[in-house]
Amino acid sequence: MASKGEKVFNLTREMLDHSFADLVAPDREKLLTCIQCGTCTASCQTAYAMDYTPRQLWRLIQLGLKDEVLNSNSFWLCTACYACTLRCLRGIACTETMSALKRMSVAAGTEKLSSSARFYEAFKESVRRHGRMHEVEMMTIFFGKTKRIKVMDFSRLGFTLWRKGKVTFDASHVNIKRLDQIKAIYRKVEELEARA
Amino acid sequence: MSSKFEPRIVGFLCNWCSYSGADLAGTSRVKYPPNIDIIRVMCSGRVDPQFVIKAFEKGADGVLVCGCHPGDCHYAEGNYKAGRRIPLLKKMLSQLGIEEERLRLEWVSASEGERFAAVVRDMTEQVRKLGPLNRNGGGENG
Amino acid sequence: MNYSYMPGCTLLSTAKGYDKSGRAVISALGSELVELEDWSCCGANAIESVSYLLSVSLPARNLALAEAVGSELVTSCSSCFLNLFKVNHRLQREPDLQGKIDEILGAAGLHYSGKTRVRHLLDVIANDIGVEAVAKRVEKKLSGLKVVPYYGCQTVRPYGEYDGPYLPTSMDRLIEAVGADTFPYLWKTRCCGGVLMTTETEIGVKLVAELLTAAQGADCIVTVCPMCQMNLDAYQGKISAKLGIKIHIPVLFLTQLLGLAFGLPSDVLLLDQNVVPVNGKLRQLQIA
Amino acid sequence: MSQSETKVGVYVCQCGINIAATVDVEAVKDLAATLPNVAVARQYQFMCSEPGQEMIKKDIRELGINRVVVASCSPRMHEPTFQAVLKDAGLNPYFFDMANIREHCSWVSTDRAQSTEKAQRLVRGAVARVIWQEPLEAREVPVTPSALVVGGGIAGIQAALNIADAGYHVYMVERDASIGGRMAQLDKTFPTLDCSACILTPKMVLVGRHPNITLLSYSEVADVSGYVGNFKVKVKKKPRYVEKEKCTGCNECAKVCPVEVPSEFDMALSKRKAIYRPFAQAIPSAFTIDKKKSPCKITCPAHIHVQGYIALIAEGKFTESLELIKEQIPFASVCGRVCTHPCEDECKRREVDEPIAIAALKRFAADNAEDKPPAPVAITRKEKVAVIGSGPAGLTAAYDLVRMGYGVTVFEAMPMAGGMLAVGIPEYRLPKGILNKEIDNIKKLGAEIKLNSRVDDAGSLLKSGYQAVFMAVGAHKGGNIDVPGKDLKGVYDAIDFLRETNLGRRVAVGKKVAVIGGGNSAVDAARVAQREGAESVQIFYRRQRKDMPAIAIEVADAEAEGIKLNFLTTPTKISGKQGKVTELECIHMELKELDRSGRGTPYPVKGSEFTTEIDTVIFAVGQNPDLSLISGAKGYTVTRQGTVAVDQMTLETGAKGIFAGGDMIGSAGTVIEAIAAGKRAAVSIDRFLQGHDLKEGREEETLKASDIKVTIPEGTEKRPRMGMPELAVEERRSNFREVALGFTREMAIAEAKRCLNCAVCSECRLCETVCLPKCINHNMKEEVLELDIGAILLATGHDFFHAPALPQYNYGRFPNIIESMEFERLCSASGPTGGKVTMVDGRVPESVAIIHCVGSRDSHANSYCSRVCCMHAMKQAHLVKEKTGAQVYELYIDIRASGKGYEEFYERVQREGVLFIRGRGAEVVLQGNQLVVKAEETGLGRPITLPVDMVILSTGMIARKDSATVANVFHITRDQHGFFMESHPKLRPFHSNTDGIFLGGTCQAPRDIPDTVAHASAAAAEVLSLLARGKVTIEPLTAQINPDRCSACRVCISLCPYQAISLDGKDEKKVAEVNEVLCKGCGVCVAACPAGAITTKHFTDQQILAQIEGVLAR
Repeated sequence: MASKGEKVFNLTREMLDHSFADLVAPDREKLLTCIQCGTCTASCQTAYAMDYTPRQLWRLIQLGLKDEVLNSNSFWLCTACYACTLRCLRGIACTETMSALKRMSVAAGTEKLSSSARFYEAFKESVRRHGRMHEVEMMTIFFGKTKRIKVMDFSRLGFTLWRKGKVTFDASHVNIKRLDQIKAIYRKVEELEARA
Repeated sequence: MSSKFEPRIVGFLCNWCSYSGADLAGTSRVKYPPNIDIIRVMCSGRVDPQFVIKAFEKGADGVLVCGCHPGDCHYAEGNYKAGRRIPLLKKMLSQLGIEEERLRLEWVSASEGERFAAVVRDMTEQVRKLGPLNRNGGGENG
Repeated sequence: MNYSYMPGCTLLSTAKGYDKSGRAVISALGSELVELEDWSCCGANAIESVSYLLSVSLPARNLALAEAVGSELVTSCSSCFLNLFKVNHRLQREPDLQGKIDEILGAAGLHYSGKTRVRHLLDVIANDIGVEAVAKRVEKKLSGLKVVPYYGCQTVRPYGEYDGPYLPTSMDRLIEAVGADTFPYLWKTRCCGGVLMTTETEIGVKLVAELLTAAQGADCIVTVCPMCQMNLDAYQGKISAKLGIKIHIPVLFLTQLLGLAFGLPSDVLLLDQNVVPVNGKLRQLQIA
Repeated sequence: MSQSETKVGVYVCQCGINIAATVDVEAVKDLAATLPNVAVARQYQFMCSEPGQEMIKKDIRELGINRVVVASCSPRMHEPTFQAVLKDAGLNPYFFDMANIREHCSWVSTDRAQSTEKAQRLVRGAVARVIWQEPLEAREVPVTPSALVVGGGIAGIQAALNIADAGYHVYMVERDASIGGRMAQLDKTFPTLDCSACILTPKMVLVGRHPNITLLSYSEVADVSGYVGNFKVKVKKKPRYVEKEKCTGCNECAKVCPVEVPSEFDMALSKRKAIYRPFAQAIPSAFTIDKKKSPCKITCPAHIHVQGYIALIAEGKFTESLELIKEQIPFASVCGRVCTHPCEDECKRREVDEPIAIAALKRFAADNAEDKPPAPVAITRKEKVAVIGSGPAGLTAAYDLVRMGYGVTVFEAMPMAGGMLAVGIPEYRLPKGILNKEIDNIKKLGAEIKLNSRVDDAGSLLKSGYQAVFMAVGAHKGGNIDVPGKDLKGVYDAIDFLRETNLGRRVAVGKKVAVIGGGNSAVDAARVAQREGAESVQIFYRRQRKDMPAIAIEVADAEAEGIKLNFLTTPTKISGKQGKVTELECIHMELKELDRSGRGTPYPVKGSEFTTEIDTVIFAVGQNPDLSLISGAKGYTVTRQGTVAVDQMTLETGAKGIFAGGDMIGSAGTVIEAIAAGKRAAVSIDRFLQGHDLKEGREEETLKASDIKVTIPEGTEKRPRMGMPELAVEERRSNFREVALGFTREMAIAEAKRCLNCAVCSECRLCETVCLPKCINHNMKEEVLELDIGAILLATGHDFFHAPALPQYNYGRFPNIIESMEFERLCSASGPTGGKVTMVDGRVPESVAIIHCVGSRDSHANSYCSRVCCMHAMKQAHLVKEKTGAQVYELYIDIRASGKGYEEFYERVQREGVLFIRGRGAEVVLQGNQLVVKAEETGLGRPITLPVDMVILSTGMIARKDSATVANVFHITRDQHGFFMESHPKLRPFHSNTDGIFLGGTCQAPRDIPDTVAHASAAAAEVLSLLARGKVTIEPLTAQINPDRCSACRVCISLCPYQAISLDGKDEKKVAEVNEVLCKGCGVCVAACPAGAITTKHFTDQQILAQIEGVLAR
């Protein structure tokens, strides 16, 4: 764990200008109203594996402790099940904030769980290439840089699914006709993101 | 002031709910644009169509009428009267070339200071987008 | 009634059985799923973690295609449903989003004005077609079958558009309509771990193990989400080994169960494509 | 006053920096000085201060200022202050106006330039307006020296005692059966832990016997009119059905009452009876009968006490059950067998599973009650009544009239009594022995039945010793048959066919029988034909199965016996050889547009004719009365349908003293409708003979079963309806043995226990039998009182948030998850467990979690803090510890312990070992058999699971569910959470927005007992201040009509919510006139008057238009 007992947080005035909260939260004012009740944590299936609980993340964001947040593994474990969002007393958009943190972490190069980041990237590329997601191809990209044992594990499953007729290695059926539209969308998005 | 168009809005507020709501916005120091001038009436049902027409004629770009929420009227049902009258008036105004959005009826209770401010903010922006009211069509005989 | 239908990527591969049985069940109930021409990926959970703009424009492309041909778009995948629905929701709440979507879709020669109503297949069956019509269509009553109604998270959360976001009931009613019993199950909408099964397998396995343990005693699990089906179905061997107890429970798509009760042929139900084969009471009913 | 004489003084207030910080006060003053008619403009630091006020007075005196504008705060704050200044200076106070440049200007903006401009506009508006203002005189009216306190909880009790002790009369209205409210339900009170009941009940007793308090319990305020000091209040006194003064509270009635419902007082943890007292120390101590309406009784044409006899069966009291039925009808056995039971169609149990088998239960009671032949009733009336026809209508009338003491003779044309019951219904459905026993009982009571006595002239009976006649000859003539071949041998009418077989005469039935029709007679005829030896029997019906009027079970039985049903077919021709039927030709039908009965209209399908070999055809196509029987009577008219015309309410014919009912007044009805007609006739005849009005007080029940809302108790389990045991098909199809066998004792009791007690009180009347002081009166009616009231104090209290709205707590789904008020009852010595804290299985919990903020501080429920729950939860933690020694966890977000002694109590509970976990309990789940609470321990920053035996959910206070309705009745407003709105949050926290109506306790906001008592007493002080003043000043802001302009169009009259306007003027020209006492000055009429004839004082069109021009001037 990154923080326990090792650090003094120096809360400078600059950190409290809420610019960090502005960046990550779809509704900053709501995030600032967090009363630290822990309902999010208690509703989360993966909080047990997080270094900071969801509640602690909101606190860190309120305090502007950006590095602490981005170096945490917590948001990478979010499965977007929305249980926390549904129950949050103050109506904070917890799940969307988790997604924003994933994006920001990749941009900052601080991703803690690189496997997840790689998975999402592989997904994005598969869709760019075909317009739809091609599971086998995507998994191949994803496992390209993953530990061997895990790969073996999933190959076995892949074989089972292939035998059952669930997956094929041919990607032709996922190619959409107007792939040009997808490419145009990707280009435009990347252009807008570069501008911002 | 910048060259930005600053709309003029007249607000008719009922004494019991909405005027108190506007007072509460003040005591809570909730901020909203200063474009609205508030005129107190006892009940939103008292708002005579000629008040609204007079306001548009004399330079208002928007008119806001606020009363108690349905069922909460201090006078039992005056707000229902307003609720029927204002939509008719909107139709009439649109025939005169005045956009319906320039006249608004909102229910604001005495505890809704925040809401009153939000309504004024929203309406000011809306009227600002519509631009100044073009009064050339109407007869200027007041 | 004809519904414009977007199956979603997984329904072309790992969830083929969902696609085929879904179309067959709807047509057995007198409606038709008409596939949306040239639909594309909704972005699943992955894209929002990579790019916000992409996560709204990918589904918006499909909404735009659907808007051009009708008023509603039905999907049977919970992730597609959420992503599509979320675009409409955000358009209502984020004032500058329309402009951005206009610009991005414009680059692809498309336009979406926010009018496509997004529906989940479960909503269509439970609320448009209705329990009574389903019950009437039953040829083989699944009496005595104990079924876990597992909704997963994203078909009802966060919006709870057509059913309760914590303990929904629409699937329960359909299960009862075909004569089966719903197995009392508190984790109807608890997360199956989603993509963590692939990226953080240990955590994924733990979550699914809890779900499967709680389903012990039931004859099968029924779900409406391809991701849930895969996670619950494909890892039972691994989980049995981990827990030291034998877990071997079939995990069906709702439409496979309904199709069974309607007496639909096995080549549209594709039950043999599921990893855990049909067994026990379910098997008896299947061959009866 | 012309404008030239007008001199306006404008005074701009800095309000310290409150205004001056954002508004350039000097600039506002400078602008004011330039406005027309303004003689002087000044600005000052605090206009409301003594020097500020003096400044105005001085200008009035020295400069001759005659109009004043103060630009400062809201007029709701200081308008009265400045009006008093004008008055002191000798100026009419209505020559004043205020520009609100603080609340509406300086406080809501940060831009100084813009705020200053706005303030200038507001001042311009006020100056323009004040010029047009007119002098007005406020009126003074006396105050009625009495107060109304609404709500009998601790707030109402405290306030009522305060006011009453001061010597004023108090009417206390409480809607429940007892006062005491929520506090009476509590066990201990924090932080002192004194017993709630011990400190409350002495006060309740004081209220009960205070000479200055009139306690109106079980009552509700229905309407409030008038105005401060002079309210007119209508109070609805719901019937208690127990005479309060006579009731000794002995509890004997509750012991015998068979109806149990969840006790509201015990939060549904225990049951109470339909006749009940909410709790032992109730004030008043009298019992109350909780009586609503049940769909079954309303639907039954004879309005039998269905729920009552079912409740008695459930108790095993079969004889009492039959007695109750017989109180209303003589035909329990008959109805139990042949009634079409419309009641069952409306039974609310249908919403759970299936309706109660009502008819079968009635039959059970009749078959299994102790056999008590009735004692003859003495004839106490000199008048005699004749009844023509011994069917269900006639005999029921005779039954009721005999019991009233009349001598009754029944004339029957046939050799057998019973009418259609005897000759229309086959023996296998209604055995003759059963029918005859009930007819015998009517005879034993004293009715004389003359058989074989045809009466041709009802009128003649009036001349031969009878003072009234009831004609009920039924409908024994078959419907018209229009099919070629109908006169062949082997063609029968079902009515004749059934009559002949019932009379024991053989009818020649062939081998192949066709029955035409879909009603009960058709099905009866078919089954009889089979029993008479037919080999094949078919029914032909022109519509579909679901359209058949026959009872569904009879149709199913017929089919089971082998009778074939042909739908959508109708006969077109009967062919025969040698005058005997040989063949039936039918045609297929199709259904088109719906008719008035909601069924499709059948049309023949051309060319679809088909023939069937048949030797007997029975037509069951309707019944008509045979009026030849009474052909000699005069004075009544016959309708086009061939029935006798009567007044539907009284059954009176056109001939005086002759009444008619049953099938002869309408198309063939049912047995129960005939019985109802008999009862109705008996009442009419009694009234006629007594010389009373026939109609008075007999308004029809307008309520329909569908109007009745019944809340099905939570957790009602599905228990399907008992099926009727029947004789096996082989054993019955060739004989006339009764098919339905009746319930066993066990079946009947189980079935009766399915009843949901929709009306709560079943009217079984057992309570009457045990009440020694005879204080029960089931016929008590609602009363409405009209009170003159000077001041009103609302203390209507609160409700609690109900946990099912947050499904994650699984309240109601798993046992031992309870709400805090339920825990109070568990703790209470008078509660369901006698004060033992136990789990559902009786064990004592070893660990208890208390979850705070359930439904509070939650944007998905109520966003506010409910304020009392922290302390309430800590008190409960202490009680759990004290009573069980269990480990107690408090899961909280923040602790709010800010009252006297509260923090100390917090510390004490901590010392007692209660573990406080800072983290909201997010979810309660069941793992195996173990309740597990999930939360985050926020101190540690880790998720935790907490296995416990019991969970208490601290549910917050919410506004009363009907607070909107109550607010409407009293014309007051509510806040966004539904609590009543105070006039000012700090300075007028117990005033509503309506003068003369005050608020006490939790109806205004959540608060604990000490604060409630303080708040209520403060409100009482306001009431006393008003009453003691003895008079009130009424602002003269009423509407005024210019009679010269009024066109008497009445628009204003229809719009006025206070009925303050009327048309007046005795001469040719009537004009509208305003009653100033009633008018409240809303101005709705002004805005609506098409002639512009109305104006409101101080808010005239001119004044407002001037203000509009003022603010918009550039």
